[in-house]
Amino acid sequence: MENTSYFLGIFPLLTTMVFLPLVGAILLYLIPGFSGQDEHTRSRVTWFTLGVSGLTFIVSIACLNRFDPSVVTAQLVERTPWIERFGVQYYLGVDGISILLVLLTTFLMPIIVLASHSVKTNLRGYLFHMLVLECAMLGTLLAFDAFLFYVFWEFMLFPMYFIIGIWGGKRRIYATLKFVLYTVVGSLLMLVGLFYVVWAYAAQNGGEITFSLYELSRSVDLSLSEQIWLFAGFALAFGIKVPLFPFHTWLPDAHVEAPTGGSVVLAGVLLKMGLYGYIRYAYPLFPQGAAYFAPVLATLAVIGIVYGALVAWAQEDIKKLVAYSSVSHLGYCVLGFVAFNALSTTGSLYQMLNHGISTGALFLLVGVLYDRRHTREISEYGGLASKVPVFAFLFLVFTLSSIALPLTNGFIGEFLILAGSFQEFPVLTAFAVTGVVLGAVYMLTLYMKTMFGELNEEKNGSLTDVTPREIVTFAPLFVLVFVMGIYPQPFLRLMEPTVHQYIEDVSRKMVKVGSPIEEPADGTSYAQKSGGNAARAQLAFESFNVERVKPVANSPLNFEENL
Amino acid sequence: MESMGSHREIVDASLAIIPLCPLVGAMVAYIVGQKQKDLAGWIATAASTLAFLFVVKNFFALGTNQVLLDKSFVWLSVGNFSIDFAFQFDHLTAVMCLVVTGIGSLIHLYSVGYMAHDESRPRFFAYLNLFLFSMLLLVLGANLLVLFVGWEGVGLCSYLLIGFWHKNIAFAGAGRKAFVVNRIGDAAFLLAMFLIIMNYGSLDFMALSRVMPGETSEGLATLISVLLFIGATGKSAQIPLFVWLPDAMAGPTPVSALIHAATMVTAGVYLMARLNFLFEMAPLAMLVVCMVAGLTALVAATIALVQNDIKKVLAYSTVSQLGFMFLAAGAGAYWVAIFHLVTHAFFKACLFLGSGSVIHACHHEQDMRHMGGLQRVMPFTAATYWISTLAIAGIFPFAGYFSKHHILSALEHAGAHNPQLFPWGVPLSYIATFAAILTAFYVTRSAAMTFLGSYRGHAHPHESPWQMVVPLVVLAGLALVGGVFLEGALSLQHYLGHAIPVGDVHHGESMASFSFLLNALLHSWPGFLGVGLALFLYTQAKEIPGKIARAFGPFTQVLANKYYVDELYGAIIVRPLEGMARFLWKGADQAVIDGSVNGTAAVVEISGELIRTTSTGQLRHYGFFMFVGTLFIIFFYMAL
Amino acid sequence: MEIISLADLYSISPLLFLTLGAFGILIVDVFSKESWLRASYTSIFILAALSFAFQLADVAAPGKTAFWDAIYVDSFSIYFQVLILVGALLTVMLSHGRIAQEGVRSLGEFYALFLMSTIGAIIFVSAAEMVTLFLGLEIMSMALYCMCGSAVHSKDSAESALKYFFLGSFSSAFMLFGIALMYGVSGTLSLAESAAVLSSSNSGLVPIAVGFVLIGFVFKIGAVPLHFWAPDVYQGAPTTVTAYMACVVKAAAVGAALRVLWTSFGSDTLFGIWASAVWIIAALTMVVGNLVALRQRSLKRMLAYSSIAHAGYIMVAFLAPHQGGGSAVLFYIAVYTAMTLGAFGVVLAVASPHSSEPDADDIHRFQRLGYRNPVLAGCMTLFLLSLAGLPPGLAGLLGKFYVFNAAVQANYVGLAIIGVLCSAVSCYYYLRVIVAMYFIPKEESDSDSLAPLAPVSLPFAGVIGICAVAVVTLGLFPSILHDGAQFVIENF
Amino acid sequence: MNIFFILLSAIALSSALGVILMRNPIHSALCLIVNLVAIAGYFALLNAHFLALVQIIVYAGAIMVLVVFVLMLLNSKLEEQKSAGLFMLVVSSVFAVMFIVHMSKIYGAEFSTSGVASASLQGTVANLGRVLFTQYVFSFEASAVLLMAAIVGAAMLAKTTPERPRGDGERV
Amino acid sequence: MSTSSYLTISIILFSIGTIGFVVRRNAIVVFMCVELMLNAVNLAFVAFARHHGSLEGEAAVFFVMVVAAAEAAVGLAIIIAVFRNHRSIETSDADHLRL
Repeated sequence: MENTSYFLGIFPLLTTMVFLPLVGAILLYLIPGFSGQDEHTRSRVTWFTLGVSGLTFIVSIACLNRFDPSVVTAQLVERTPWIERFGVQYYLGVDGISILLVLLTTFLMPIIVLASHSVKTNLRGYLFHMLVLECAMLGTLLAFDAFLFYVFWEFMLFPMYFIIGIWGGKRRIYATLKFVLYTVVGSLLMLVGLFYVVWAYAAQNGGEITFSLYELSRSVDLSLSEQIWLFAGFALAFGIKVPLFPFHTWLPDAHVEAPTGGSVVLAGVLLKMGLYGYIRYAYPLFPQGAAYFAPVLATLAVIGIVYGALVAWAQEDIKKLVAYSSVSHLGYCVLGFVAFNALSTTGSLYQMLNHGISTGALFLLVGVLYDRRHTREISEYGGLASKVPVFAFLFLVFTLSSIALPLTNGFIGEFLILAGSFQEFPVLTAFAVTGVVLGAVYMLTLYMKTMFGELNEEKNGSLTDVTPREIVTFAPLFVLVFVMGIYPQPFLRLMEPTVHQYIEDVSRKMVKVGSPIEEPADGTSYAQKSGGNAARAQLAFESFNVERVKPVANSPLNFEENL
Repeated sequence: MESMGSHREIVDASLAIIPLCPLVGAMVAYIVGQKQKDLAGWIATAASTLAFLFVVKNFFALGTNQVLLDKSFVWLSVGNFSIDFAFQFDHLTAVMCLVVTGIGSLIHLYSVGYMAHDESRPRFFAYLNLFLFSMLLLVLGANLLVLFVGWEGVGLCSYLLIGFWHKNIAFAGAGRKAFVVNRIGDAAFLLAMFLIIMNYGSLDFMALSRVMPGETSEGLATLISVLLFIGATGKSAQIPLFVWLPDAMAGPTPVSALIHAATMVTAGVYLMARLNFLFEMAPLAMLVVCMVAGLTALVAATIALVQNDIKKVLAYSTVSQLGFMFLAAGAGAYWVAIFHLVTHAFFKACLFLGSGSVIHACHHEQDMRHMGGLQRVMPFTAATYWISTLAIAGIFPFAGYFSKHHILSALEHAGAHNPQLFPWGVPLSYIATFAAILTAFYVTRSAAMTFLGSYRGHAHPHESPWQMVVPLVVLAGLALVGGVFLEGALSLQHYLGHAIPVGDVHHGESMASFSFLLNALLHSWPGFLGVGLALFLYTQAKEIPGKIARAFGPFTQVLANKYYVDELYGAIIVRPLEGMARFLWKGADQAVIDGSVNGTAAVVEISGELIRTTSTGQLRHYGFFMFVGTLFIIFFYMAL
Repeated sequence: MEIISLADLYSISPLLFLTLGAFGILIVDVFSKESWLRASYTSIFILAALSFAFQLADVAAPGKTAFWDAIYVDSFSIYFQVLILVGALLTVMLSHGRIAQEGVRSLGEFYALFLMSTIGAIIFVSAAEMVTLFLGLEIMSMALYCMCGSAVHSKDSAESALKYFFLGSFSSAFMLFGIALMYGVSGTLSLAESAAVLSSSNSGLVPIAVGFVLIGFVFKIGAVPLHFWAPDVYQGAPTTVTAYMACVVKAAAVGAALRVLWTSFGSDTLFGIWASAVWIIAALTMVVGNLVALRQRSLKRMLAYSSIAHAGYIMVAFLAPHQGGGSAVLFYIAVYTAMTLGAFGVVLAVASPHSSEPDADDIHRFQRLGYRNPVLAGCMTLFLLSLAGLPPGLAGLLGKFYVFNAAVQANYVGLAIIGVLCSAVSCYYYLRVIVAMYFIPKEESDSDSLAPLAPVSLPFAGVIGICAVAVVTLGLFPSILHDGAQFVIENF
Repeated sequence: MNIFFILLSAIALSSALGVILMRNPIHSALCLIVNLVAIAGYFALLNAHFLALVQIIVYAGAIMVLVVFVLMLLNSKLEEQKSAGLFMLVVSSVFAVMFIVHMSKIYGAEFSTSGVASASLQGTVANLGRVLFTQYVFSFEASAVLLMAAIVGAAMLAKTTPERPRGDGERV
Repeated sequence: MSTSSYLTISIILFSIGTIGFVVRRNAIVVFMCVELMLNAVNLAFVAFARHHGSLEGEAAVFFVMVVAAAEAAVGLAIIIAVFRNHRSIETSDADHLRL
């Protein structure tokens, strides 16, 4: 393999990034200290993990440094055969779609480690699983080989299973089993679908087998009905993870039972993987299937937005409320992505980051409260603003970010998503916009009920404000909320060329000569179009804005040239 | 129609400094306030005054047919869609900015006195400065999105300031209500923006004013306009979204004066003036605006008649006056709307601050039935309040007269301007006139109940400190002469004509002429009527109002309860939604969706258990199953 | 005419060593009562057999036979010989010290039977004609029946021996009947020769013959509807024997079944006959095995149902003879051996030493194992995740990868979907053990489960370690084994 | 020939039925012995003389003696008929009848002749011995292991170990 | 006699043995049923052997007898072991392991 030498020739930055946490996790058990319960060991273990995750973050920054936004394909590629006979490769790379999610992951992890002091039992094990989880998440994001992706995808379950199962709340076992089983059902179906694609590819390419995403998506040719079935399988797997309504019920359980760090990483990164799967695999592999299902997905997303918001409103448990708000927020992300134009897709990617930051922060805040009071019942709180002003302030900021107030990060994402998706699904988007109102309703109700009113001295009189350590935890998130809200351009610039090319490539394949779906290719008014069909994304892309973008004639996905 | 912007000269200027002043002020005030609470107010006042000065500087820098532009940075750029974080400063903006920063500074000063004893005053001033920042973004924004940032920002500050005394959960609830109701409008605003983006690919005012008139169908323009107007009804408290404003009086009184009278609530009017080219293309939407505005003006005025809370009276008055502004805007006389906006800012701010002064004096007593005779102890407050009362009553030569007069005449001529309005203009002007009478009546009523007669409360009222009196005096002065100044000296119509269509500018009559004066006094008849009637009823024939109230018992009840609108909304929107939320959670989510998930698991498990019962442990059974199973497989899958 | 050549003897040299060991240990037993001596004696002979099995690779050739076409000397048989011998070796290491605790008194006889069973297993997979195959099966089974009942004072052990014996004989009779019909149709008992005749025959007996022979294998593999013995016997037999049955015997049965199905019944017409039957058997096996395992409390019984389920996965690959199914089976069975043996090893370590107790291997005995013995629990977690096919149990996942990949390629998508859904269901019961090991807080756990574990002996730890290393290694570098498996299948 | 066959068949079938119908195990055992002898008769009819002899010696002589011995030893009572398993009986009988019908149809169609019996291929000791020691030499040797396993296993199972003696009543 | 006659007898015997296995509960009778099945197969083997004129079938029968003998030894030993533990040779009494 010619690429092997490439692999050896350059410092494998991505591999380092992926496996550094894993190595750290193993080394963690070499730190002396019996059972990790005494304060001294606890701090040593924490500092070590912080160091590892910080180092990983630095490595990811180094990747960012070497990352060229103008290149629209995988960069910093490392590939070497893994299961050679089946064309499975160890194939890592990063592109504009994943770079920011990678950074989000590495960025959140030190914060989670910092916030882990509330873990009272077996801190070492907790941090171990966190590091393993980081490895799995980074691997999932960086894998460009479908099977490697699948392996990392499933690998994410294992540490999360333990994190919820050991350090979770009362119904943790139910929640964690539900989480794992639900995900596994979907993803295994996806695996079968993947095999199908691979063999279809092999049949069309003279028996050559590969699991490489690019090669598969470039040259596998599936009929419409095949695409529909396969996409349905993939969509189910990823939809469960997102979670898309009505596959979301594992999420509140998992969130409520998970320890703070678990919730943060779940909301912050894990949920994104579902949508990332759509972006990276389901759409490029089955563009026509995707076009066929786009209205369904969009409808489910909008239902999720409104439904999640309404159900969140009715919650009595803070964490559950935030969990349902995730359902709603992820609904925006999905809606933005399936609308499939530059605006909405970029917004969707951006919103994924935002959600990771704001909801992650909210979970951290809930964790702060829970550490002090050991309850998450909304009715147990009230009037905290006068007792813990700094906390209330932070809570306010992240609440506002969550309800997408302008100049916070949430607004950028939501605006781009809705503005973009309005062009594809005007009516649905109009419904989705009600989520903007409902979001304010439930979040501000939560805020009012917990922070405002008379302080119940008996219950909350002894509450202490956030410690300096917690402030350090929140500070980066706080800063990012505003940086990303006021000056999003550096972030958008990283992903834009890739997204641009991506949409162009995929939407070109959505309409094919001889496909049963045909629509006149002149779409001047989007509002007139109803329902979903394959042509829409193409049209939307082409005629976005007044001047049309001409499809680049004959441009193959020039992935390999860039390696 | 004149196409704005096309022959306007664009001049680069640094406008970002204007909103930055209060933003920095907010931070500094809060941080410094942690150590030196008293300093916070002064810092905030200084910041807003500084902003005012910058505005004045730009006001003078702005030449005719010019627009100042500050492209701070590219905010959002995706594909071909790009939005700058840009500010523009034209004549409309100048007027708005002057009002915002000028009155804002005065109210800051006032607040220094008003909030002198509040524990959280650094927070208060930080919020207040933050509000100025947002409001300045709103009026300075060069595109809809920046405007929207300010639009939502002022909503947030309003929320924070209404709920400033958050220990009272009802106050906090009022804040939430304000925010949520505003958000409903904002949602419509967003949709309007999406429609614009979809069709024009830009949100820039100047670009839109160039592109839109040629390319827009009436239907689209109507849709966008109506959506924007829904947004405006939220922010500017028009029917049906006006319910939050009376509740917003929960905030400290300077807040009511600044946000809920002078500036924020007029944002909707500003929006219409700014997007006049769009509304012009949608006559039907204009009709809707006029209808809603007329109804609002009337309804709010009637409610105000029977309120006993001094701030509630003023709140409904504000709603009503905003209705007047929208009437003007809807009639196509944007400059009149702005005119009324400005004069209203003067006298309503003054009224609110006066009421604040009274409340301050009466130890946070707001019920007018427990006041009375205060003009003896608080002469300045009383005087300024009376001036403003006359101003709002629309009596010549007070400021209110001019703007109101223009509104009525604009309505009368609306039909000519907009064919859709043809049969409606005159009836609307009658309604407006009636509302004006009511306005004069209820404001005078409030003034009479507060300042005349004898004191009915238990506190020991006293005149307010100088920080509060100075703004009162300044504002009263503006209410007194502002109208004359704007009509005459500045000629607002002419001035705004550089930025928005203003129709034919009349330079004819001199204001000094006798005929003009006579005409003006004659046209002040609704004011005189209302003021006189109120003075008569509340100083001479004090028993009559009670009798009237009893005579119209049920109607009075309806008015006192604000037409039961809150209850109605509660019954048809809020509670059904709450019920639905609970149902969706318990019924749909937990029972059906999660139930089917767990049900699937249960089915799997139960079928497992059923199959398990075949493992009886009995050798014979096993043999039986093996034998039968074997033959079954061989026969059905192989041999046959 | 030379009846037996030296080459013939060389080609069965592993068997000779095992036979030598089997008889020898009976003699040793007379003179020594030391447990370790017998275990290590057995190990030595297995090791010797193993080394010769490796040597045989030099003389192996596709289709090569020995002893008048009685046994094959090809890479396939060597692969399985090695697998069987390694499994047997690990089991012996596992048994050391534990087997006596489980109530086995006659250690000499036990190890002799153990070796003879291994001999039977090797004959079973190497057989080139049906009588030899049947004899191999019977030798393996006969010794195994006795091993199951070797805890002579245990009711469960006796009961398991009874059930295994009767059901085993019953199914042997079925298989024998099938062999008779095969013979009736083809007039020969040789696998290779019968293949030609059978495929060209249009006799109505052919499907029935194929069916009954298949049924015999299905029984040994432990697939539905002939799986009933497995849970009962696995549960009742001494755990070492159970481990042996689950790994070695199943491997041998899979090997032999693959050989017969693909050699004698390998033609397209015959494939058409048995494919649908194997389809339904595999589907039922996966469904039943996984569903019934859900609520098992006895770990051994749970693993029994798990092994039934895995038999189903393996049978899926039977259907893809030309699409990589063979190497998938070979890979899967090896991985399966490693993880199941490891899992049983841990069960052996954790379960009550008094196997007569009704809940000796109940799941509650695993409570807080993660804190009582982290290493053991970690290994168990690895094995369980691997069985479930979840990373980091990569080996199991790759096994499924090969199997279902082959199935999809052979166009058995439906079966693959059933398989993966069942595999998802299986996560539940595997993860339940992890729940017990890690997620039960001290205050909620049963007090008796916190009793200290018996110390783990070195060979025992070695077995667990080897299995764990194998699972990890095969997961990361599957090609090590899979290339070999591919070679074996290409030289089938 | 036919007479013998019919006679043998009558004996074989009735004795086989007897095996499963007799409630007393001893009677079942005796029926089985009769059946085995009848099968030996079939062997003789089919020219498998050696097998016929072995059948009588090994089966009827050795195995069945062992069976009867164990039966007496364990002093088994009559079988209770309380749960006859009627359902299983009916279903399995139905399947069995279907099976028999199906099979005999095929047999009738494909094996209606008596085959190619040649004199040289009679199952005499010499002929069979030649086969066993050439073609089946491996199996022949392997059966030694089988028998050894059976012996060792039987010994292990049947003997009571001295380590944990049970009550005398249980000792067999 | 035609081969089919023997084979038919064989299949009938085999089925009877099977039914016996299913309905009888006395372990020794069950064991005898298995022997019956083996014998039925033996009969088929010999019949086929004559039909094909080959001795392989007869050789197979020889080995089946060996197996039967081994089974007898082991089976009876197991029955004894069961009796020792359960005090019964009813197969239905040995149902401790189930579900």
